Amino acid sequence: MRRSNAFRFPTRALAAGLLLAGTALAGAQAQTAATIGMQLEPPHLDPTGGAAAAIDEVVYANVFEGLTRYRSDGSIAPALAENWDISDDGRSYTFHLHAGVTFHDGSALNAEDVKFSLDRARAEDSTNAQKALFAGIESVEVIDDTTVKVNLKSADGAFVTKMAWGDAVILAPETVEQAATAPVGSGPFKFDQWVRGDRVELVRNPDYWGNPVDLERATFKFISDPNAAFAAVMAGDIDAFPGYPAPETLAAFEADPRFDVVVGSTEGETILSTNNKADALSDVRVREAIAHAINRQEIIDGAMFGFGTPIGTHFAPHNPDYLDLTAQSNYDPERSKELLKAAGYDNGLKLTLKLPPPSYARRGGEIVAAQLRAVGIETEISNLEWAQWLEQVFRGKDFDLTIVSHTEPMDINIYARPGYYFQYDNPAFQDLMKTLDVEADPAKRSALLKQAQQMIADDYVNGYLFQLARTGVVNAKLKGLWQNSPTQANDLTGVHWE
Amino acid sequence: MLAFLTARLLTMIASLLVASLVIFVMLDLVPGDPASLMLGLNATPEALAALREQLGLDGPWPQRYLAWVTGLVQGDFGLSYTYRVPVSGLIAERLAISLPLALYALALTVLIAFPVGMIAAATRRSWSDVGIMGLTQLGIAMPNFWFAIQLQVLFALVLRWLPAGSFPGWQAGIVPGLTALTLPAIALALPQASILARVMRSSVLETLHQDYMRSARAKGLSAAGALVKHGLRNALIPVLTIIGLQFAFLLAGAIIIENVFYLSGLGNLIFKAISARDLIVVRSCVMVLVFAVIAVNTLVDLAYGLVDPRLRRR
Amino acid sequence: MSLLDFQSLSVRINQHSILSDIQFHIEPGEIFGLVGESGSGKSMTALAAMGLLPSGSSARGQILLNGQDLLALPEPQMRLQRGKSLGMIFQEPMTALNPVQTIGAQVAETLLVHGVSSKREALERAGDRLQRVGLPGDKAGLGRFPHELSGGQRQRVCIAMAIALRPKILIADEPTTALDVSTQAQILDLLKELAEDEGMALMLITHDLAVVAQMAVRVAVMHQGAIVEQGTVEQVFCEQRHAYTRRLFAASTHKPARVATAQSQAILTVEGLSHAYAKQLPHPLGPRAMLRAVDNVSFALRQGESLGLVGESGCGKSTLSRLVLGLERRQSGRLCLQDKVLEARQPMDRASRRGLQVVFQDPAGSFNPRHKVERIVAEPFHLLDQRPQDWRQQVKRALEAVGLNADDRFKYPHEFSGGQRQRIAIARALIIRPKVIVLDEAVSALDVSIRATILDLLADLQRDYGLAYLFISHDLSVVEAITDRVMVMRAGQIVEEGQTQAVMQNPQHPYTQALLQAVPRIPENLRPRPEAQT
Amino acid sequence: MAAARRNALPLSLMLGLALTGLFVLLALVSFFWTPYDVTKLDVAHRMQLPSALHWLGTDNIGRDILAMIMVGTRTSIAVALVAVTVGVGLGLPLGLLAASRHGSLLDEVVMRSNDLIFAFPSLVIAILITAVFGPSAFNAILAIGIFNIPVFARLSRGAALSLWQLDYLRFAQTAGKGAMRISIEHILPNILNVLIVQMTIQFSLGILAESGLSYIGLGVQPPTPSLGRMLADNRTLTALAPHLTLIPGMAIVLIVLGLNLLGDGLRDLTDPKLARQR
Repeated sequence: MRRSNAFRFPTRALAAGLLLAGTALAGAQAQTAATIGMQLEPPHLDPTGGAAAAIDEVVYANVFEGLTRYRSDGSIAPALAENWDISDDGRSYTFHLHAGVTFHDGSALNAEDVKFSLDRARAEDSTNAQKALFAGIESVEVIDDTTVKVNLKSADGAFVTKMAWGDAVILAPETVEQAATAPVGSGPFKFDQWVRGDRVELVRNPDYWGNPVDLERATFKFISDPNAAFAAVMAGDIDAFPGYPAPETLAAFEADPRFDVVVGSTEGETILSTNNKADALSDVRVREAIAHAINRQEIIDGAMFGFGTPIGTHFAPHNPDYLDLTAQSNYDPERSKELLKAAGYDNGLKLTLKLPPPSYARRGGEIVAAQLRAVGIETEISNLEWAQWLEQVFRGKDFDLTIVSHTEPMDINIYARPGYYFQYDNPAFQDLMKTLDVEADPAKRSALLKQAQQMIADDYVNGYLFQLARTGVVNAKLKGLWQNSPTQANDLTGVHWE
Repeated sequence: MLAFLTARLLTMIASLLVASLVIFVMLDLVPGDPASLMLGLNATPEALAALREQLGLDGPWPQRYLAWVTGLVQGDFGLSYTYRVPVSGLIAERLAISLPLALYALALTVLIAFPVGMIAAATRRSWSDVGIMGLTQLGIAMPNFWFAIQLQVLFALVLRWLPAGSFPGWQAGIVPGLTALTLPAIALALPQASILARVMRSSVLETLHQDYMRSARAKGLSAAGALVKHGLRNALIPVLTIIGLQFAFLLAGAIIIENVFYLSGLGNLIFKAISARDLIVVRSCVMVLVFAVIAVNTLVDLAYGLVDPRLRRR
Repeated sequence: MSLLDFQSLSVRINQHSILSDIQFHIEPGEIFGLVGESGSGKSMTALAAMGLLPSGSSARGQILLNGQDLLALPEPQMRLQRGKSLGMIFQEPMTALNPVQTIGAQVAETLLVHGVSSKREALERAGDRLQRVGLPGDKAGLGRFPHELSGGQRQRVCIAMAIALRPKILIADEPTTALDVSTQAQILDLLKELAEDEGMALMLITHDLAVVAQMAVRVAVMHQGAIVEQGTVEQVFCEQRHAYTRRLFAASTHKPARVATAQSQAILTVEGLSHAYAKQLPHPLGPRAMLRAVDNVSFALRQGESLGLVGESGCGKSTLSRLVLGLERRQSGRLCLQDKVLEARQPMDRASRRGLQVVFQDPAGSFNPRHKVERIVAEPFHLLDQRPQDWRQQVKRALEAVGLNADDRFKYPHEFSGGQRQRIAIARALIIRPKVIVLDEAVSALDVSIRATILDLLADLQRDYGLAYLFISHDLSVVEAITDRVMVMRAGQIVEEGQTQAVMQNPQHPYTQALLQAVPRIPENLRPRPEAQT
Repeated sequence: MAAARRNALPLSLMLGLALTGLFVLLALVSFFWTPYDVTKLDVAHRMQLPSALHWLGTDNIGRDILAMIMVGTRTSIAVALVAVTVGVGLGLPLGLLAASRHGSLLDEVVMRSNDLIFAFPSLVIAILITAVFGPSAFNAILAIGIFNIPVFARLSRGAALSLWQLDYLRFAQTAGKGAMRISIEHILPNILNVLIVQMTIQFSLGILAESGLSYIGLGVQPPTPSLGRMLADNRTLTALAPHLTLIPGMAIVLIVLGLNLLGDGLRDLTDPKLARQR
């Protein structure tokens, strides 16, 4: 390769070089194993004892199962519970479990295990990260071996959805202690080994109660550095990297027939979180000014290389109840300047912008800072590790602005918590959520949800940037991975080699 | 000799104790609560408190320090906050990669630097000397992660001669293991070899002007003969010091290189543990590294004795 | 045919002429002396014969070894001559041996390089040679490292190395200059004996006329890269045909004309001074071994008196000088300066320092290279509460008093020769008119001719300013020339003290006797004949 | 002698001066002029190859690379410079003090602390420091600077100790001058050359250290560009848009090379031992 050429057309020339070199080796794969790349390593493997998305990304649907589960399209499907009845008042759910389900250690999974799991999650000393999911449960009754009845404090239309969360999976009391390090679940894969810092290996569970899976062995390999992720996929060390962290390199994979680039949606509303109690930011005009200063498309292009959907409120666009409110906070720097002037900040405003590690935040932050500067808002950027972010921003509320993706599904209710880190305190919204909690009628729920979306958009609580895209790179011959991620998971049940 | 060894051992223990205290106090200052990190954004205060207690994060610091040090002495490094497995096991697992990598890199360093430095010294002020010295300057000037990425792109992605990263584990065999470590070892070794070659050269040049070299010439040795027979061993003394420093650096300084080649070595463990505020892991890893440095320094001191009889007597 | 014949040898280094038209020859078995001051080119002459001239030098002429021109030999052949036909030893035995190799191996190497024996045999013969030079040649002796030996012993090893193959000629370049007198005498005896026993010629290079007188049969005097005079020792010493030779001889036996200025009043009194250093510890918890460098020394220096302190290296005289100067805290004993009493551990105050100044040995290390002479000479004014108004005048006068030019004060020290620098050092010591000047080996590093002028200067200054000198030296002849009284120091103690003349002529202590015995002297019969002095 | 030296001005010195000068100039010019505002984004025109409009192309969010190199050089030099200043500012006095009290408890404490700092893995500590205090230019400087202190303390102590053996310091003592005054008046000027050589070396190491810290995200914070962060931000594009990392990479290499050559040249020029060699 001549140097001058390489310099003139670097992308094409190098991609071609990579491609030529790569074809020779493809196909030598053992076709019953797959290696899945993940950016973050789970701290442990107990989904009921930690919030880390990485835990679910390894074990959800593969090792552990709940009563219900998410499908790839975001809908809820039966899992351990074959079906369920809802009482007329909507306050009690009777789940009918599949018969003959066993844990990986051979013991049977029965209604006692379900009761144990739910009671454990809502107990006072529970370390469940999503304890709120279980707060509505009044009691759990074992009817017989395969039937369990859950009584709620009040009607909850979303209860079945809540039971599909990774935090609500069913464990056996005998093996709960080892869930963190050597999980024993009921899923189609058994835990094999965990080389910490490097990978988790799963093997096929031959005694699985449901449809048997194609893969005999699945390896989750943890690669945090985006460049290393690129190299690993390019070199064929990784068969699929669903949450691929370097969107800027996707062009190279798109050009390469060995790979498929998968772009799906996530539940991650990426927002410019705003401290509503901070001095200047308590003024809604300032928040509105910020909203109009933001050019969403530029952020999506610049930070995510075009992957992502603009949002105008805290709701996932793929949700049927989504309200497109982007026009309300359209890019309008002149309006922004006027608002700032009206709020008395025409001489400039200085804000802090604290950014956690992901590239959407770091790269997006630089762009947001540039856009805000254009309307006269100076930001002082500090890049934080997650630990510092949690300490300073999330718990300490010592920030003006931050960028973070809220990846929990259907989490608009966080706006009802006045103590939540962005400190939005609107009694009307809180009432709205209470109404929603007890409303089971889908049409009314939809209306309430839309009302909620409108309310926070009107208050310009946060800057709504974009729905995080799930960009993945997959070996072209590996099929069956989720395209979207309604919940954080790498469901391998349908994965197979072509 | 025995007295010398005891003395060295005592100094070493004293240094380690001071170092452990420094490490502990330093890490006690680190803000960030591992419990909240582990439970995430939506955790309730009760859950946090429960986890904090589980992890033993409460209690006055002298008590926790003592507990840690006594544990260290007994080989009990505690339980990782995040992984909830014994830290000693984690460190041992990582050392199985980091130690061979450091040794591999060190071997490359020495294998490159010795001949190169000698040739440069022997041909000083010639074009080969100027050329070699220029190359070593380049080797020192390159940021090593940048160099590592270039190596990775060229040899792993374009030429496909070597793996791009990852470590298959020693159970996969010595050859695949070493192959996997080759690129990282080169990336680590070349800058170090550049430094060592320069030290080697100047150290050899230094000996060229010693009186005993003139004595050797007066005996009838050729210039090259005198250099090999008398210069080299004397030149080794400063070189040994540098090699000791380099080993310590290679063991601890591979963090960035491990990142590039997605190796889960000790550096990687520390780096992730710091982000996760898994302080018990950080603490013990730093302690292990400090121990390695001090131990290597002690070994180098003893090695001086082998090279230089003047230091044997003490 | 001569053994070694220098025929119009000229050497240039980087276009500078170093040697010009050197012409002399050495006969087999002869001891030939080559005398000259530093920089005269005597070492270069030797290196030219060895083919070890520094890079960048070019030699013309011929050096014939048994009729074969060494300068014409290509390096590989020249290499075979070194060590085999020509042996050489150097001035500095402390660094001439490889510190990391046993002495046995280093001696045996001469044999091995020339392929004359197997390794085992070479070691055996090395043992013989070591025994020949007076060192044990058994296994333990062969296995010793240079650092385990004293300077004299190391020089013996160098000699063994050089004579291992019984070369026809041994070139000894200032072989004893770095050694104490008693060691010097032993080494010289050894060299003479070797030359006689082995029929080996010896080319002895030295600055010391007395050494040549004792050793050589014929001698050549070198000056500025040329031989000014040569002949038998008797001829050269007695006739002194060349003016330079005469100057050299005059300087080496020079005694300044002194006027007795000593008064009875003591100006500096030292009582029971002791000082011990901790030896290097075997390990941190080991017992602390102490080395008593100065052991209960007492003396008094009277106003206007010149008191000598002689001793060999390591006898404690440097420590004593540092204690007197207040550079090191006195562990025990008191010091009385004029009327002021300084008890043990009491630091020396500025007022006391005003009465006490010093001139050190090393002309290179005596001055801050970045300061001009004016600033250097004015430094002691720091001892006054205020620098005098006319301090520049005083500096000028001090420089003139020591024979320098007043304009020299704007120069840097490196622009001066060794002798001039010593004058600057004296000017600096004089500037605040102290009562006592400590002269710590003040003339030891100087060539004889310069040394003579400095001694004259010191005598003049003593007369003019009524100074008291504490004159510390290892060189008995210098002490004899300049002092009224002398103390002989050994192992931290003063073993003998008395009027200089009395001690020199009638030493009481056996150590003093041995010391005086060892000093090489030019025999009476080799003194210049009266008619030669014009 | 002095004239002869001037004639033989070492090649390395001239090359080093030229390179260092070039980058210092770039950094200085950036105070007054850069081809584009470094904070100005132009996402539509990102990752462009060098052209007449953008002499060195644009980066992954469309900033002008030349402008970033200029300002980045300024930042990197500033970080390294301050870190070296911290090292000299604390290390030098400590070293001189320790040397003037050779063998005392103070000397021992200073030397032992030096050894202790040297025993710590510097990168790990740098990461920890930024973890404690948050990443910022200041903390990067602190993290790099701390490890400069023992370097200069040890160097100045060693150099000063050998000077303390010299007679002119003894004489200064007999002239009633105290250790501090002697250290400043006699020792400092005479160890300055050694210090300057070491400073250039530490300076270049500082630039490398800054780039390493930036790689793991702990260096200078955006929007201020630094050479290290340019490398780090674009590292995933090494294979696809090589100029994005090649240019800042070469800039670092050239600065460090220039400084090292400068240091070498200065050493050749001032070290009498080497002067004798030639």
